[in-house]
This record gives sequence, C-alpha cells and structure tokens, in this order.
Amino acid sequence: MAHKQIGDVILDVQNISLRFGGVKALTDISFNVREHEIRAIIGPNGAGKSSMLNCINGVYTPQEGSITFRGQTFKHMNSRQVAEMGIARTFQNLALFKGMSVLDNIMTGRNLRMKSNLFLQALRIGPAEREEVAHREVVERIIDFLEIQAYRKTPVGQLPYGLQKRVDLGRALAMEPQVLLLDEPMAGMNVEEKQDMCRFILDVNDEFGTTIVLIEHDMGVVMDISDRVVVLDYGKKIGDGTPDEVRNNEDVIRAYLGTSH
Amino acid sequence: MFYRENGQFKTSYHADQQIFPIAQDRWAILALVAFAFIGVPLLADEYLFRAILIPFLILSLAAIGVNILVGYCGQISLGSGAFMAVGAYMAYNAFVRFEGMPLIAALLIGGLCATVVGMFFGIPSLRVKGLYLAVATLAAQFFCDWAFLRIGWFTNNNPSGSVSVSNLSVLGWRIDTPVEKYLFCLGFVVVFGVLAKNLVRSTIGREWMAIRDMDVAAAVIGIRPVYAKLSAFAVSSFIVGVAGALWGFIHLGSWEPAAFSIDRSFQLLFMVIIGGLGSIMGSFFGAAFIVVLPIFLNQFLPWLGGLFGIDVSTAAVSHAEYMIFGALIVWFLIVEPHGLAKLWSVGKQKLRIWPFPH
Amino acid sequence: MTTPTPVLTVNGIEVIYNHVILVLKGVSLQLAEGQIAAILGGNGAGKTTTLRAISNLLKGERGEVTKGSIELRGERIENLTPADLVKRGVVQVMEGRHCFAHLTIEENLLTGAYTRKDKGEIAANLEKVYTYFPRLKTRRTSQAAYTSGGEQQMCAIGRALMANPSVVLLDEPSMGLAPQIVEEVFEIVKDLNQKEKVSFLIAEQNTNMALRYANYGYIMESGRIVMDGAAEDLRNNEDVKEFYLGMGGGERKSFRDVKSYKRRKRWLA
Amino acid sequence: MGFFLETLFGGLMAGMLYSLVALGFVLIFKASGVFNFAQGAMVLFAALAMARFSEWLPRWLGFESLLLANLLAFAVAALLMFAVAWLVEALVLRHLVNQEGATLLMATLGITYFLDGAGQTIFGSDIYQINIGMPKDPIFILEGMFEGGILLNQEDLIAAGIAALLVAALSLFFQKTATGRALRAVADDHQAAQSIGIPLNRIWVIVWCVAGVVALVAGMIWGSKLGVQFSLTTVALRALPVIILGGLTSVPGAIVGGLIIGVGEKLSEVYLGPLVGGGIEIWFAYVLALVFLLFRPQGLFGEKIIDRV
Amino acid sequence: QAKEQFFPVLVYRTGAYAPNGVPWANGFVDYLKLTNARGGINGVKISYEECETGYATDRGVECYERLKGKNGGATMFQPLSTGITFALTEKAPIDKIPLITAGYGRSESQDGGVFKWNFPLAGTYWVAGDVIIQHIAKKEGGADKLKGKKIALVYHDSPFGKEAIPILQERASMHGYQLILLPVPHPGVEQKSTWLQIRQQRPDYVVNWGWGVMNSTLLKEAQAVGYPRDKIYGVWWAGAEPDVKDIGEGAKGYNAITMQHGAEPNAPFVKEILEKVHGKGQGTGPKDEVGSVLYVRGAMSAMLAVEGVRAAQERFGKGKVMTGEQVRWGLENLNLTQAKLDALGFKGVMRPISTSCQDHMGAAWARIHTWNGSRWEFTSDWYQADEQILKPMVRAAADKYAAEKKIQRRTPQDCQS
Ligand SMILES: Nc1ncnc2c1ncn2[C@@H]1O[C@H](COP(=O)(O)OP(=O)(O)OP(=O)(O)O)[C@@H](O)[C@H]1O
Ligand SMILES: Nc1ncnc2c1ncn2[C@@H]1O[C@H](COP(=O)(O)OP(=O)(O)OP(=O)(O)O)[C@@H](O)[C@H]1O
Ligand SMILES: [Mg+2]
Ligand SMILES: [Mg+2]
Repeated sequence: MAHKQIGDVILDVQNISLRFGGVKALTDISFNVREHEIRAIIGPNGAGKSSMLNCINGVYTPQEGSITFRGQTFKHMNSRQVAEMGIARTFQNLALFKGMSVLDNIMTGRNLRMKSNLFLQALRIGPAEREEVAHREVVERIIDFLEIQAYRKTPVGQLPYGLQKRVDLGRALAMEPQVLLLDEPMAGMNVEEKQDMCRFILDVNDEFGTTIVLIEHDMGVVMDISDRVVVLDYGKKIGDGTPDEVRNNEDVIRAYLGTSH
Repeated sequence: MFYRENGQFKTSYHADQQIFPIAQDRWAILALVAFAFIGVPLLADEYLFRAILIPFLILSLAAIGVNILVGYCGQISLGSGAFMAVGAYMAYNAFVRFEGMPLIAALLIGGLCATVVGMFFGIPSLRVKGLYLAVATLAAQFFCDWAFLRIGWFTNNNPSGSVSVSNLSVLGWRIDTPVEKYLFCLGFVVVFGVLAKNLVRSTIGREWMAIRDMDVAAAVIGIRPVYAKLSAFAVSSFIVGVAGALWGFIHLGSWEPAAFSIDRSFQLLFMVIIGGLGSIMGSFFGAAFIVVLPIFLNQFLPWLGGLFGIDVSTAAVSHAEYMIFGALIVWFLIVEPHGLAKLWSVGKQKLRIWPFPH
Repeated sequence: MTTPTPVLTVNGIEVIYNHVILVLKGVSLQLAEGQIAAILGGNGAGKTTTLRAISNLLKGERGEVTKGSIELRGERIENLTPADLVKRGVVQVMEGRHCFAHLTIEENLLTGAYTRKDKGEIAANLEKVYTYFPRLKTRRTSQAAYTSGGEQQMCAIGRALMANPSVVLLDEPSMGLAPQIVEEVFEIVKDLNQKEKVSFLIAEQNTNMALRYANYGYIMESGRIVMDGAAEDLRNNEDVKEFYLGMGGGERKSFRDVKSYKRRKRWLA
Repeated sequence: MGFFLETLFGGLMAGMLYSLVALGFVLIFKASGVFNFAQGAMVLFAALAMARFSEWLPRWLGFESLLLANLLAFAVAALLMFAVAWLVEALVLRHLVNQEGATLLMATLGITYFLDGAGQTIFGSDIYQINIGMPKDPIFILEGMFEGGILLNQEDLIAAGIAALLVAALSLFFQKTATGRALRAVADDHQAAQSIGIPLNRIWVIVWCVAGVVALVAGMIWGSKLGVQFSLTTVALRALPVIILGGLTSVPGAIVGGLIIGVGEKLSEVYLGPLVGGGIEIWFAYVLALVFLLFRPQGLFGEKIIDRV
Repeated sequence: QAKEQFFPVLVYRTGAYAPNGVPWANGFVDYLKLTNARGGINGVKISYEECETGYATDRGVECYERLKGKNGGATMFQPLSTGITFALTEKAPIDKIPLITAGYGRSESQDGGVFKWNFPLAGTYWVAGDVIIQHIAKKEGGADKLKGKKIALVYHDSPFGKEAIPILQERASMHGYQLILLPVPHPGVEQKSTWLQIRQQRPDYVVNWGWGVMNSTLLKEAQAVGYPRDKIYGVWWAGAEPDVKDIGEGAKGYNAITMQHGAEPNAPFVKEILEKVHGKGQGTGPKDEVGSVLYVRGAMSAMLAVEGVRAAQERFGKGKVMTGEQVRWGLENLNLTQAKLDALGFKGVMRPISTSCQDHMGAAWARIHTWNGSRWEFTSDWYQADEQILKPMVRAAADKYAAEKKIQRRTPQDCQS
C-alpha cells in the first residue's frame, strides 16, 4: 500500500485564527492536505485540533484566514456546502442521533443524495421506494464493512462506546466523501479494536481513494498509518512533516510526545 | 412461543423495510383495521360512536400531527389547539362561502390554511429552542383564540361568534348517522396514519429525527435545519388542521374558539408524551389514554360505588376521577418513561423470548 | 499480592437493562484494600455496566441487578443510594465525562467536594487537583461545555478526586487524553494509591498502561469474566499479548500491516 | 399623561404579582431541570388550605383573633405543602431520575390532576376568601398634578413588596452557596450529580418545599385579591411569558420579566386594544416574550443554551 | 318500558364555574325530588341522573350522548352552558329531544318557527339587555336623557358574553348613547386593564355580562378603582350570592337584573322543599343555600320542564311517560297562568308564561335587584322587553340561521302537529 501515489493539494488551510472571547483556540494556522493522503493532526489537549476541524466544516467561523478546497477559496464555510462538496467528519464526543437505530443513523449520511420529494415519500411509491432500497444497499455494505450487522436495528444510545464510534464513522462513510475528517476515532478502544479501525481507515483510503484527516492521541497509530503530520500546541503550529520528521522535532517532543515512545 | 420472527427471512431490503417486518404484526394490524371497518359498526352502539370512538379517532389524528412535530422533530409546540382552530374555521369558511364546495375539499383547505399558519409560527423555531419555543408557540394559541373571537369574517359575522355546519355529504353519500361519521373519520385516520408513517420512515423523517437528536451534527452531514424544521411544522399543522376541521364538522357540528383552547393544546402534547414521543402507534395509545380513561373512570366509579351500596355524589366522582387519572399518569411513567408505545414494544420483546426470561 | 482484606466484593451479579437486555451474566470480582485492579475487555464487554452496578448508577439507565450481591467492606450495598456510597468513600468517574455543562471548570471541581464540609481541606484539595492538571487551572473560569474533550476528561477525574475517596471506580480514564496526560493520570493513581491507600478499580482500553500500573486484572468478554490474574501474569499471557497489547509473537507490529482477518480467542473456544 | 403613568403603575404591580407565581416555576426548573406544570395547582392548593384553615381553626379551637387565625392557617398550609413536596419526591421524582424533560413534565401533569382533585375534595370547590386585612380601597397620588390624580392600589403595593423580598431572599440562596451550586449541577446532569454524592432525594424535597412556600405566598396574595377559587390555577398561564422572557433559570429574571410583561400588556391593552376590539393583552404578552427571545433565545437572564459538538 | 319520566341533569360541580353551578344543580334536583314527593306528574314518578360537564363543551356532548338514551329516553336537556347549548342545538333535532335553556342559549332560538327544539323559556339575553337599558333610561329620567351618555359593556369573551352586544347596539343607535365594549378573557380573573380603561373613559354605567369568578373579580376591581358599585348592572347570571358574598360590603349597591325571580327564601315552594325534601334529610345541598338566587333558578328550570311534561300529558294521555317529541309539544303549548303558578308555589316569584309555535320564550318580564351588603333585594318593579325592538332582531337572526342551515320555516300545520 505504501506505493499508492499521493495527488496534489485538495484542501488548503491558510492563516486560520479562531478566538473565543479571551481564549485563543487557533492562531495563524496554515497547512494543506493532498489527495489520497492520510493527514494526521496531533497535539496536547486543548491544542485546537477539534476546533480546526470545526472550522473546516463550518461549525465555527474563524476570525481570520481562509480555506481553499479544490481551488475554491472560502473565508467562512457553510456546513451544508461543505457536506455537498464532499467533506464528511466524525466527532470526538459522539454526536450520534441517540434516538435512532444504527441503520437510520447511517442512512442519514445518504440524505444529500436522496432526491425524491415529500409527496412521493409520503406515498412511498415508485421512485421513492426504489431510491430507499438503493441507498439501503449502500448502507448495508458499509454495515458489513464495519462489522456491525448484529446491531443494525438497535438504538445507538444503547450501544457500547466503541461501537458508537464505528457507527459515527459509518455515517461519515455513507456520504461517500472525498475528504474524511476523523476526530479521535480510536479513543476508548483496545488494541485489537484499534487494529480493526486502522484497517477500516486504510481500506477506505485506498479502496475509495478517500483523503483522510485524522486526529488521534495514540502515537503508535498516527506514526504507523499517516503520511504527514501536523502538530498543534496552544493553537499554534509547532511541527509539520512526515511521521519521522515530526518524531524527531524538538518542539514536538517537548510539547507533546514527551519521553515515552 | 407463537410470537417469533425466526424462520421469516427477509430476502429483499424492500421486505425488510415494511412498516411491520414481522408477519404476526402485519396480520394483527390488518385484522384490527378490518375489524374497525366492519366489526365495530356492527357491534358498537350510538353512545360508543358519538362519545368515544369519534372523538378518539379525531384526536388520535391530531396527536399524530403533534407527534411529527414534537416527537420526531423535537420542536415542543403548544400551538396545536390553534392550528386545529385554524383548520376548523377556515374549512368552515370554505364550506359556507363557496356554494357546492365538496366536504373533503373544504377539510383539506382547512388543513392547508393551518399549514400556512403553522409554518409562520414555526419560524421562531429556527432560533428558539426547547421549552422557550414551547411557550413561544403559545403566542400562536392565544392569538388565534383571540382572532376567531374578535374578527367577524372568520365566523361569517355570527353575533355570538360561534359557527355551525350541517347536512354534510361526500359524493352524494350523506354523513349524519353516527356510523357514517365514524367511518368517515376512520377513513381519514387510516389514510393519514399510513402517510405519516411513510414520511417518518423515509428521508424527511430521518432528517427530522436528526435535528431532534443533535442539530449541529445534523447540519454537518448536510441537513438544512430550516427545511427540516419548517417542513415538520408544515406537515404537522396540516394534519392537526384537518383533525381540527373534523372535530368541528363531524364531532361538534357547532363550535366556538373555546373548543380549541389552550387546554386542547396541552391535552394533545400530553397525549404524545404519554403515548410515546416519536411513535405513530403511540399517538393512538395516548389519545385513548387521555380521552377515554377519564370518561371511563367517570362511569366506572359510580358503578363501583354501587357495588358497595354507596352512591357517590357527582362532585366526589369527578374529584376522584381527577386524582386517579393523575395517579395513573405517574404510575405509567414510572413503569415506562418513554410512554405506552415503548411499554408495548418491550412487551412484545418479552413475548418474543417467552417462555425464557431474557 | 497475599490475599489482603477485600474492600469490594462482587458476587456473580447479573444485570438487565429495560427488563429485557441481559448484559452481565454472573460477574464476580474482588478489589483488595489498597489495590489497583483493572477490568479489560472489548467494546460491549460490560465494563461500564459493572462499574455502574457497583456505584448504583444503573437505575438512571433503567438497568437493575437481578442476581448476585455486591459488598463494600462486608456491607451489602445494592440498595444504597449513590450518595450513600460517596459518603462511604466510593466515587465513580463516569465514562464519557459528564461534566456539568453550565458550570465552570472550577465550579465543577468544587461541586465534587459536595459531601465535604471543611473549607480549608477543600481549598487544599482544589490546589492539588490544579497541580495535577495545570491545564484545568488555565481554563478554570470557562464553562465546562466549552472546553476540549481532554480538558473535560481531566475535569471529570479531578471532580472525583475532590470527594477525597477511598475507593475510585475509573471508567476509561485515558480516553481522549494526550499521551503524557495519560501517563500523568496513571501516575496520580499510583501516587494516591501508595500515599493515601486509595483503592482503584479501572475499566480501561489502554491495556498496556492499565497492566503496567495495576496489580491485578480481570478480562471481560460479553458479560463474563473470562480470565483474571496478577497483572504481570496477564502481561505475559500469549492471548493477552496478542489481543490486548497488540504484540503477537513478541514485538509490537505496525498498525499498517495488521492481518485483516480475525482470529478466535482460545478461551472462548 | 396622568393616565399613562397610572397604566404604567398598574402594569408594574400586575407584573410583580405574575413574578410571584413565576418564581415557583424558576425555582424548580433551575434546581432540577423539571418544568413544573403543577405550579398553578400548587398555588390553588396552598391558597385553599390557607383559606379554609383560617376559617376552620377558630371554630375548632374556639378563638376569635383574625391575626392568629391567619398565622396558624399559614403555618398549617406550609406544613401541608411540605408534605406534598415530600410525597412528590418519594412517589414520583425518585423513580424518574435521569429521564428526559418531557417525561418529567408529564409527571408534573399527573401531579396537577391529583392536586386539583385532592384540593377540591378536601377543601371544597366553592369560592372562599382569605382575609389578611389587605386594604381594598384605592389611594390617589399627585392629585395636584393631574385631575383625578393617579390611582395606586395599596393591596398591589404590599404584594409587590412581598414579591421583592422573596426574590431577594431566593437570589441570595442561589448565589454561590454550595447548595445553590449543587442544585444547578443536578439540573445539568442527574446521573453525574449522583455520581459525586449529591443526594437527589434531599435536594428535591428541599426545592419543592421552597416552591411550595412560594406557591403559598402567591396563593395567599392572589387569593386575598380574587378570592380563592379554581380559576386561580389560570394565573400560572400568565406567568409563563414572564419566566420565558426573564429566563427559565433566573430568579431575578422572574421579577424583571414580570415587570416588562406587566407593563407591556397593560399598555398594549389600553392603547392598542380599543383599535382592534380589545382582549389582546394575553397574546400580546406572549408575542412580546417571543420578540425578546428572537434576540436572546435564553431569555434576558437565562443561562446560555449550549449546543456544541 | 320504565314507568318513570327520565330527566338527565347536566351540571358542573367542579372547576372554575362550580360556585355558580352547584346551587343551580341543587335547586334543579331538589325540585325534581319535590315533584316526586308531591306524587309525580299525574302519578308518573321522575327519575334523574346527573352528569358532570365541567362547563366544557366536549364533555357536555359526551354527557348528552350518555344520557339521551337512558331509562327509556331523555325528557329534555338543560345544558346550563351556552357553548354546550350551541353544540346540542345541532344534535337535539336529530334525536328529537327538546332543549330547555331558561335564561341563556342563543336569543334567536326564541323563534320556534326555526328552532323547533329550543326553548329559551322565561327570557333571553336580549330581553335582559333590553330591560337593563330601559331601567337605566328610567333612572336617568327618560330615554331621551341617554343621549351622549357612556355605557360600558364588560363581557365574558365568549358566545355567552357576546349575546348582549346586538341588543345594546340596537338601543344605542336608538337613544344615541355611546357603547364601550370591554371583553374579559375566560375565566375572567384578569381585569386590571379593563378597569384602567374604565378609569380613563369614565362611563356613566357599567353593564356586567359575566359568569362565575368574573363577577366577583369585577366587583373587587371596581372597588379597587373606586368605581361606584350602584352604577353597575349585571345580567341575571351575574346577580347571585356567590358573585358578591365574599366581598360583602364592598359590593353594596351593585345591581343585577333578575330573570323574574330573585332570592326567594319565603316562596311557598321553597318552604315546601325545606319541609318535604330537606326535612326528610334528602336535600341535595346545604340547607342554607335553599332559596338563594341560583338555587331558585335551578328549581324554576326544573319546574318549567316538569310543567312541559304535564302539558304534554294533557294531550297525549295523563299518567303516561312522555317521549321527547311529546314533551316538545308540551313545552310549545305551555300556559302557566298565575293560578297554576301559585298552585305550584311560585306565587310572587314569577309571572305567567305561555309559549307558542312562534314564541318559545313565553314571557319577557324582568326586575332589578340590588345587593345591600348582605342580601339581594328588589329595587324596581316589573319591566317588559320591547317587542318592537326584539321581534325583528330575533326574526332576522333566525332567518340567517335557517338560510345557513337550509332549514325551512315551519308551516302552520306543522305548528299544529
Ligand atoms: N465553543 C467554544 N467556546 C469557548 N472555548 C472553546 C470552544 N471550543 C473550544 N474552545 C477552547 O479552545 C481550545 C481548543 O479546543 P479543542 O477542542 O480544539 O482542543 P483539542 O485539540 O480538540 O483538545 P482535545 O485533544 O482534548 O480534544 C480549548 O482550550 C477549548 O477550551
Ligand atoms: N442503557 C442501556 N440500555 C440497554 N443496553 C445497554 C445500555 N447500556 C449498555 N447496554 C448494553 O450493555 C452491553 C455492555 O455495555 P457496556 O457499556 O457496559 O460495555 P463496555 O464494556 O463499557 O464497552 P466500552 O468499552 O465500549 O465502553 C452492550 O452490549 C450494550 O449494548
Ligand atoms: Mg478534540
Ligand atoms: Mg464502557
């Protein structure tokens, strides 16, 4: 897999700064993401990683800076647009739809692609029905892929934490995104599950050629699977490069890696 | 033992996506509907029709509407009474002002007007959430109460401000005996019930639920809150409006704004909560609970007293009715906080694994 | 460990959610005085449920203990309220943070000391927590809801410590924490355990860490304890190595080239 | 001008009276996240108790003094409300820990029905009076300035005073005292609160007791104004826009909201009403609240609604 | 076939309007008991059953449906709520059961030509409104003196309250007084702004069209703004003890129109009830309420119903149980002469009533009584509502209704039937 070829820049973040009142969550962050690559963002707690993702898909609006996606430049992203352009994400503190079954949760990922109008849906005839089934098939493939067949109809609220994480991923995958933003997808998993998760991510990455931006605290994972790594600390970028470069970067070691690993 | 789905393998997603995937359920429901259409008319007496079944059906319909808004889209609304009123009064206007306006058309027009009003008062939901929204929707309630009392046009300038309709008929079929009225309502309820069920289990339904459960995440996967919320308000108030029109036309025949007062709004909200938020089936349970139970108590208690030779005064009865009703509400909630529908499904769960405990 | 007096004894408990979902199928475990015990196990194994059962937080989840018994220092505690347990020194750090969203970090911590009266001690304890987690000090005035995942996790742990407990139930403490903070947390555990003789029962996914610090471990699979033993024994067990430490055949293998088929665990065969 | 001032005062007074009722809602919501639909019923129940006991006690114990009668009646009624609080906790809330707001709201509906039934059974459903010697006749001020002067209602003035006192006391109670903080914590997350040893049961009993007393005071004042009768429950409806405008979680908000609503609705009724046939004040109050919400979705002083992933 | 005449009794003994609903209901039931004690209607005993409506329309409809078929069929219905009356007006003709709405309901239903089954016996709201204005005019010293006067109508914002508006407007256009309309929302505890407006406009008279708690609130507010109570005139549903008793002195001077009767502690039939019903320990309510205004009204309504049955028996056979249809005829051909009334113990309580196909009301007489701080006492002699004014109004309204409902006016022979 190592010899998959990385494309050119697909997502480019320029001089993003984000403040909440006094808190400087991000200051002047710039980095880019290339097609097909797995791009990791690491950094101590509260460094601004999640905020970065929130800026990219329009949950937060940075005070300064701009984001370029496939040549289009935005000062502020609008969630809907982002989704339509093919950027999906998972959340750090699970943002699943608690009241809905696993199936429905993942189905929501397909919504953007469902076209039939309200009346057709109400009558559930012809196109609406066919559409429903078609998308259901896609979703079922994802479910198999994530090996959660057994839980298809369970309300996600009742799933153990780890599985909820998978459903979250599934929902993102269902959007068939070009760029997939993952916020600590492996938190609360044991090694075996992490291995599975890595497998999922790698497969997605080279089967669908999805570009992946990954936030993760498990250095093992990050160093193993990511192509390039950005390191944030207190909202500032302190390192950027291949895992090895980063691993040997003084600031990074001081700020984050510490002596372990 | 007999309630099992094993052996029933779904060979297509279509099959798996039916409203009732389990065959037993399907048959049960079909039997129920058939009974409602054929059996009940043979068995029930006039009192049952006029005083219990018809109100029950109409309010179930309204409850379905409210459930779509509150239960599925999570927008607590206390304006339902108002939307019923809009439905009723506009249907009335359509009916009396246009010569030869077909009944069903009038009812639907009522519903459409309710839709418009509903969407208008739904606009705040884009910014205001939860209980705050609930109280905000009361604005709709009181405004409509006022408008229908004060603005003569709505009531065709009747000095008393109350209106009435009569000799209703559909395509020559005159609807005046209780049975006919019952069947008429039943038809509406079944049709709307199915449509509503279809909606909530397809794209739009999932959008609603997504907004309900976690609106930020919903936005991130490309759901437009504006569209989801307003569509919920629209659909909901359409159904509620039609229900209101039925309430006026079929059940009361003559009504005043008080028939759709704030109490009605609360009543409907409580129906969907006790019945089960986010469950069409629950709407029926809820309606049954809130409509039928008090009446039942009201007649059961004197009878009970009679058994022991005490004749209870009317006042005492209705006070007891209040207390028991209240106690029952609490009791059911403690047994199953998510409403009767949940209780029902848990029951079925048990049945499925019966005779084993779990 | 030469079987010291057990603080906490769980005897073959069975837990059912919503009257129908059977989750724990007879779990028994012991936590000895001044011991650090770890519960390991995959998703859905039942770790959280076990801890909830001990701290009596099941009711809120509509779950109930239907069989078995739970004893704290010889006293049955199934029917106590969580508050009583805290009074007896048992505190749980809930999975998924559960900070009080509207309260500031500092208020969160102070609320943790609800059961204590002495202002001085509380203040001292607060300082201690701040020295454990400097990050919290910098964010002390911001509402918990608006802090980062990790910060919330620290807040949750700190809050529990504010109650000055004698037994702590930690549910996935390392979740969402940066490596050194994880180290930090476990150092704190060790520290408290040695200095203040606090006993810990830790449900943890980061097996590596857990087994490094714990002196005893239980391994759970789908509602049962499938294996238990002293930490080092577990660490040297082949299966544990393979499935929980991710180093089948001696040394740790890269996440890139994990086999993409699953192997069955021997003890489930 | 004179009349405008008079309306203004009238509005302010009415507002204070609303906030008396609003307080009860805020208390319980702030401290347990429960929207207590039963507040109105509690007001009626308390008022009925007060009215009836002040009538019965002298008969039973055979004394004359009105003051004594009222004092005793108040005490007894308060005790009764404590009993109610205790029962509510033991029979209802305790079993609904960690459930959604909707469920809890529904439960309070159950309580409402029960109280309505019980109240009328025990105390009767006729119209009773509470006579705490409130001056009934109006006083006129500034008669020099405007002809007819400006009418002030002593009864309302006193009521307003009491309301203000209550609020001051409660605000203090909710200030950063440990209990106050614990209450807010409970409202945020029942389970987490339990997990750190906050005894929900006790907390809830306390809160409902306080709310009960507030309801009693409100009932007493409204009762002596209107006479004690079932319709007292409807004053709850007038309090809703108040709490919304002030913020569901803010004690001072109840007062400020009350004043704004009171003034708003009176002015609207008096000046706009006649143009459109009158009777607009109720919906105007709600619309007013709504307008404020559009700018501050959490009400004037309410805690910010948190939505964050 | 039961040998008993079944009287359903719709009541409200709970809720917002209970204080007024209870004495009425007790009076009604006590009179039925008295009738039985007197040996029934030509030997036909009366059976009755109460049903609690709580003044709510849908609950009322439920009661109607529950009772209409019981015990061999309902004799008549007495909703005691304008809302319920409106709803039942649609149903009664189908079920062929007459509706007695003594002193309430829709005023145009006096026109038996259109409202075959409604009987607003002994007075409608238009009568009340008309008489009140007559009285005020008299006080002012002639109708012409009304010119330029201000009269404020404070009304319960519901069909009941609105019934008054047309007649007062009619009169206003005749005499040129200014009519100020001040609605009060249900249940009527919120009147502050109403009275602020009254302070502002300073009307010479206030007409109170309230029911239940609205009345006592109104008087308290009047006291609070110092509006002279003796300038306030209430409709007959706002002129009973519950409306004033907890205000006592504060309400001194307040006037209300009576539906013929007032508080009648000394009426023969009241004494008889005390003796034959309460005396036997069968009284429905407390003794001291017997003879109070609403109690008497309840009893009177019962009496009218009973007499309707009696009249029907005259035609369809003495000592038989009458069907609703027959009772309707009886009510339509009611002729209660003074002699009959005296015999029934209503001497001095009311005037003769005689109904006809055209006129389902039967009498348009009323008096004013005034609260003296502890008791209601009459302060005027009899007035009769002005036919010239009412007749056309009734007819017009009735025709409008008929047109909407596509009902044909009854033919003379139908009237005979
Ligand atoms: N909505 C907000 N309001 C105020 N402060 C915020 C908000 N969101 C984030 N912050 C602050 O910004 C900083 C960065 O937060 P962020 O969630 O991006 O950290 P992170 O890198 O994801 O940390 P972790 O690894 O713990 O998730 C934190 O200090 C946090 O408290
Ligand atoms: N509230 C609930 N209602 C129903 N089932 C539940 C509930 N909570 C947990 N479960 C079920 O209980 C089982 C064990 O869940 P639990 O959370 O204890 O696992 P866990 O070991 O903590 O997993 P993780 O490591 O992912 O947190 C799971 O299968 C889950 O589906
Ligand atoms: Mg983060
Ligand atoms: Mg867990």
